[in-house]
Amino acid sequence: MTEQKFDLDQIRAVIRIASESPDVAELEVESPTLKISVKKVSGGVRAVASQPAGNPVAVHGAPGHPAPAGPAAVSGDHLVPVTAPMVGTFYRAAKPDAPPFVSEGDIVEPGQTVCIIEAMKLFNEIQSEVRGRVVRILVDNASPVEYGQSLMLVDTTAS
Amino acid sequence: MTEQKFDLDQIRAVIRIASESPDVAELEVESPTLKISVKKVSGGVRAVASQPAGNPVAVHGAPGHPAPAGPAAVSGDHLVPVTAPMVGTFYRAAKPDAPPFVSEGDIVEPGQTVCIIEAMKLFNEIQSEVRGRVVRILVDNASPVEYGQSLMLVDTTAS
Amino acid sequence: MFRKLLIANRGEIAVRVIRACRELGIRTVAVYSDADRHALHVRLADEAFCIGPPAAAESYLNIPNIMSTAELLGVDAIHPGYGFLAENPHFSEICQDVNITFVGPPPEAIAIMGNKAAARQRMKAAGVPVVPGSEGPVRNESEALHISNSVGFPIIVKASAGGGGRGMRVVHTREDIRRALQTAQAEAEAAFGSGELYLEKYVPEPRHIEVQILADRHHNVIHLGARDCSIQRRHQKLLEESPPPGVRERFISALGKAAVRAAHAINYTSAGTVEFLVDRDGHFYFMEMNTRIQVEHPVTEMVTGTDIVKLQIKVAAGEKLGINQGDVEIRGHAIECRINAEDPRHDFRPSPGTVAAFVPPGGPGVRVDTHAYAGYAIPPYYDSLLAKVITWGANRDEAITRMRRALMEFEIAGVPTTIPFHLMVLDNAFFRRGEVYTNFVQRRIDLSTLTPRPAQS
Amino acid sequence: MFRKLLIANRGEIAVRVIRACRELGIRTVAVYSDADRHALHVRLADEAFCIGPPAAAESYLNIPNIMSTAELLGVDAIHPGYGFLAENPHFSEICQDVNITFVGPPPEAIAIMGNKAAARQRMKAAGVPVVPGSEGPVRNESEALHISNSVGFPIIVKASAGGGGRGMRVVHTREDIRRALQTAQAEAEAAFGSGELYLEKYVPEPRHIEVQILADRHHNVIHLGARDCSIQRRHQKLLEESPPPGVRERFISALGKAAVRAAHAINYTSAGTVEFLVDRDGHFYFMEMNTRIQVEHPVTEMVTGTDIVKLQIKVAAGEKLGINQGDVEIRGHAIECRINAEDPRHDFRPSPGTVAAFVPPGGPGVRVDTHAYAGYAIPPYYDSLLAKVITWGANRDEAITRMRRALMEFEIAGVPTTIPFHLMVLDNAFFRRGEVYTNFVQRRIDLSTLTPRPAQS
Repeated sequence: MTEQKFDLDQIRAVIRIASESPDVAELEVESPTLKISVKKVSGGVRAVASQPAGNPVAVHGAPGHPAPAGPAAVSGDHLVPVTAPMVGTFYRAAKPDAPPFVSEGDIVEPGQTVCIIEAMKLFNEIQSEVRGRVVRILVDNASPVEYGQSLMLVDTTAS
Repeated sequence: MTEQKFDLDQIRAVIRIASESPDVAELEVESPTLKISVKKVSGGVRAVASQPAGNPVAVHGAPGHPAPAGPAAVSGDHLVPVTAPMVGTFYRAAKPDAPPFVSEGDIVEPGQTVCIIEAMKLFNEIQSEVRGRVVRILVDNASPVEYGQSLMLVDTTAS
Repeated sequence: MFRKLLIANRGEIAVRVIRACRELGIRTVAVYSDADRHALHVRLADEAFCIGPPAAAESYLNIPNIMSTAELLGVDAIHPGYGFLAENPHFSEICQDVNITFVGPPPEAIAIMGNKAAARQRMKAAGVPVVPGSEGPVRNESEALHISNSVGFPIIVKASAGGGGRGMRVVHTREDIRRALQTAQAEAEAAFGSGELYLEKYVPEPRHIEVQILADRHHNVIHLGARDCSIQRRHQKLLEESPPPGVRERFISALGKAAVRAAHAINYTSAGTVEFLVDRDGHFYFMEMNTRIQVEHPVTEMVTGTDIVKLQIKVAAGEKLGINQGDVEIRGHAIECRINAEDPRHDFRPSPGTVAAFVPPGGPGVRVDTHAYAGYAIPPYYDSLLAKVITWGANRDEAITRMRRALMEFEIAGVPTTIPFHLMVLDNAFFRRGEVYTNFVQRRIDLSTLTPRPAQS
Repeated sequence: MFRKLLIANRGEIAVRVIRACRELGIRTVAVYSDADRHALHVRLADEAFCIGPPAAAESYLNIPNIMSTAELLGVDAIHPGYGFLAENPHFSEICQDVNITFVGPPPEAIAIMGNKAAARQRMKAAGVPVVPGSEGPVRNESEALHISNSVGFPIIVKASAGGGGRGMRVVHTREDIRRALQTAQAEAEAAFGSGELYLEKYVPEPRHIEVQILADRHHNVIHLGARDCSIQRRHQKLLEESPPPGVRERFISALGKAAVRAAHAINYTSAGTVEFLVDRDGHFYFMEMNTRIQVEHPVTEMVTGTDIVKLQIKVAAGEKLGINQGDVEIRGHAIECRINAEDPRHDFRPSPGTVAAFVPPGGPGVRVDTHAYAGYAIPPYYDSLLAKVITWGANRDEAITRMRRALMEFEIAGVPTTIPFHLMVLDNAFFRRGEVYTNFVQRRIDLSTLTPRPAQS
């Protein structure tokens, strides 16, 4: 079965609507391809998104604010994000002309370098903490990344 | 299967309708392609009134605010309030030494005077609009009453 | 000083009066309609009493219920705010009859200024310049023609009992006079119950400049400088500022003296505003006097450091003003934007609804007068004023920049507001240069270019 | 002027700096920790960047991440606010190294004032009165005894690197000196990493009066009058006012001149505050200088009509102040109450939680600086300041009455606040008379009588 990707912008949009409505405690919207349930908690929003054949994914957003791509932004039973441990510039390869450390579809091992973050003129190698398949690289090469930003998603059930 | 986008304006509109209806606690709408469920934040005074059809409807008062003594504050299948049609002083009798128009337990007929409200030196006789038994007089004699304040409750099932 | 005061009003002005009373140590009674049970003025007052159903005629204009409440709760004064009963001489008289102080001028002063033609005659006699025109009401077409010939075209036909642009017609040629008289009379009769009309020379592109005055019962009358209220739409003020831009201090002083003369001429007491029309050559003409506190009074408070509502209550209690003209010093510049629950993209249609989020601006030089809060449901029965944002700056530039900043950070979700409109005005080059006139919005603002409010980022 | 400025701070001061930048036309970058994702400064800034986990040491004090953000987003200036990195000369130096303007004084000025003993020596040399005491650090007990004999008991032992009351001991007799030195040293070492101590004559019941100064890079230094910050609890300021009550203008002028001398002596630029201890006979002594913007700067803004943060940014960009001492005019009186999310009934314990309802006060003479809003969750990681309410009045009485009114109408639900405490102070007869001193709260306020806040009605 092919992996279906969530439309993250849709999820963010629904969460934003729930967040901006102080009267609303829970919101559920459902279309033939996607169902999103939002349950609000004090100070934030808890959301569950599911696709017909998929497992639920918890999504946290910021009320009245573009959903940050923070460490808790995307996680699930089997999708583990690699997050930025510092602020800096994200590089997929050690040098501009070198091959990327990993590409989507690659299997990574714990401790394997998956990218570099340059901060204060220092190049910091970022390692995967889990074994699995890189299903998505979320950040463009040479982009600035925030602390905690999800850089890529690793599917730990893949082999 | 093609990816369908949520109509965000539709979701917002449904939330707005729910928010603007203080009587509504939950709202669910469904079309072949979209289903929206809204559950509102609870808080404040909660009263339960029955609709003729028999389905309970949750009614929320203003949080952090005394429950209004208005006509909607107390209602039910069979209890009908007599409310003040003007601001003034509530009197149970025509004169200080006269017997009260009605007492708890009395049966009243439509059009029967049940009390007087003095406003601008004028004595206004207040009539019951229904037939039933006066089960409770809510205001002390010679007290000021607001517009719409419930003065007494009449049980229309009594005979 | 009063012990307990009833506020016969709602919305931001009711909140404003409660604030003044709290600072004066006066207990407050709020009255409210069924639609205003959760209103802020009800929450802030010491006591609150429901006076009727939502319709204003049965609640905020319901004199019997208001007076009953006043007597039942033992108040010794009533503040009418603006609108509703504020300029009703009958209400003011009833208060007098039952020995409750009406916080406003004597009924006679209200009555004179309520009749435009009578006011005009009185002002002329007092040496306050008026626009050339008819002496009193015009009875027929030939009289109107005669006057038009002497003051010259264009002329304007106005209703004696008028206001808000109804019963008004501009006439450019003698041929159009008859029809103008007919339609204006019909409109005036429908709107005010009186078809009495008068004529004035029409001043093209005038500015609306008004003077805040304060008068006590000891014959002290002072003015607190002038406000420019030229930014209007359909005769509704939208943005006001003090001092008026591009005007010399000497001119404001002359306006102020004329306003004080006007107040003396009708034995005025309380706070009031004398409105002038100012033409392109700097001539000014008496337009009307508002015998009440005005929406835009805060801009004057910001530049003078006074509290006009507190002073208004103080003089109503018979006290002396305590400040004289020499004490009044204008500092810096202040602007007010009226934030209405209206959609400027759809012809400013009123948009009641629930305010889902409400984060007012703050920081230096920003004042907010509002009765709204997060979760507030705007009732559809009353006017659409939701909040007044007033900014102060050391000069006009700073006041404008600060207003821009304040409006950008003002978060109101759930209902459209006039904020995008105000941002357009603030960014307009003519406005920035102080080139304002009562048809500024028509002439300089293209409402069709109003885009949805830009996101914060 | 700067093009883009990063605010290395959070809370109300980050919002304050964003407001100043917006009025100056400077784009803003907010940085935030994981705990502040929903913070107002993040929402108001043009760009926002997460710099670390909740702990301040890993986020708001994380120099590498802050500098990386500054470089990645191409800012040309960093404003440090107060606290965190504001008085860290190392951070200021790093900014210099990478050609980003630090909105604050030069690192040398920060460093001098960061060392209490060095600052004292420098001030003495510049002719600014200091409390009699040791010349520089005391090395041992016999030296301490010698100094104590010459200035007379009681004396106070202080940590050179100190602040906030830690590493401080009052000594009344020569017998107690040894123990005081030992405990103060231990405390200072634990708190500041340096056990260096110095001695001063102890001034009983002093007032804390400070002077706001502004200095540009063109050798212009002015002062904006004085603030009284005597209402403190455990060396934390709670209520500040300007001008200080019951003090002559001549005295404030003398304080101001001393503060300007202090600034010149260390080649100070930017906004800063020189704090003085004032004894019962009206002698004043230099205490310390805060080389940053202060929490209480708004009271000075309210009485002078200046915007200190805008001026601070302006001089950081190399511009001239544009106002001289003669332009500074004090008008009326202003008071600030710090509304902390603390429970004054339980020893002011910090009380993070979610702000369920938040309706700030408004109306005339009221300013609110806050980062809170309805629904805001106060994180437990940072200080408990929730809002600053500042009121202005034509005189001190009006400012106090207005503050009382503003605090009564301030609705904060969900967390306890210091509002009930402030109402007690405002109602205190000694406070009303202006009898304040740094131990006022201990001596005049009985916290055990604090009752739950009275209901609005």
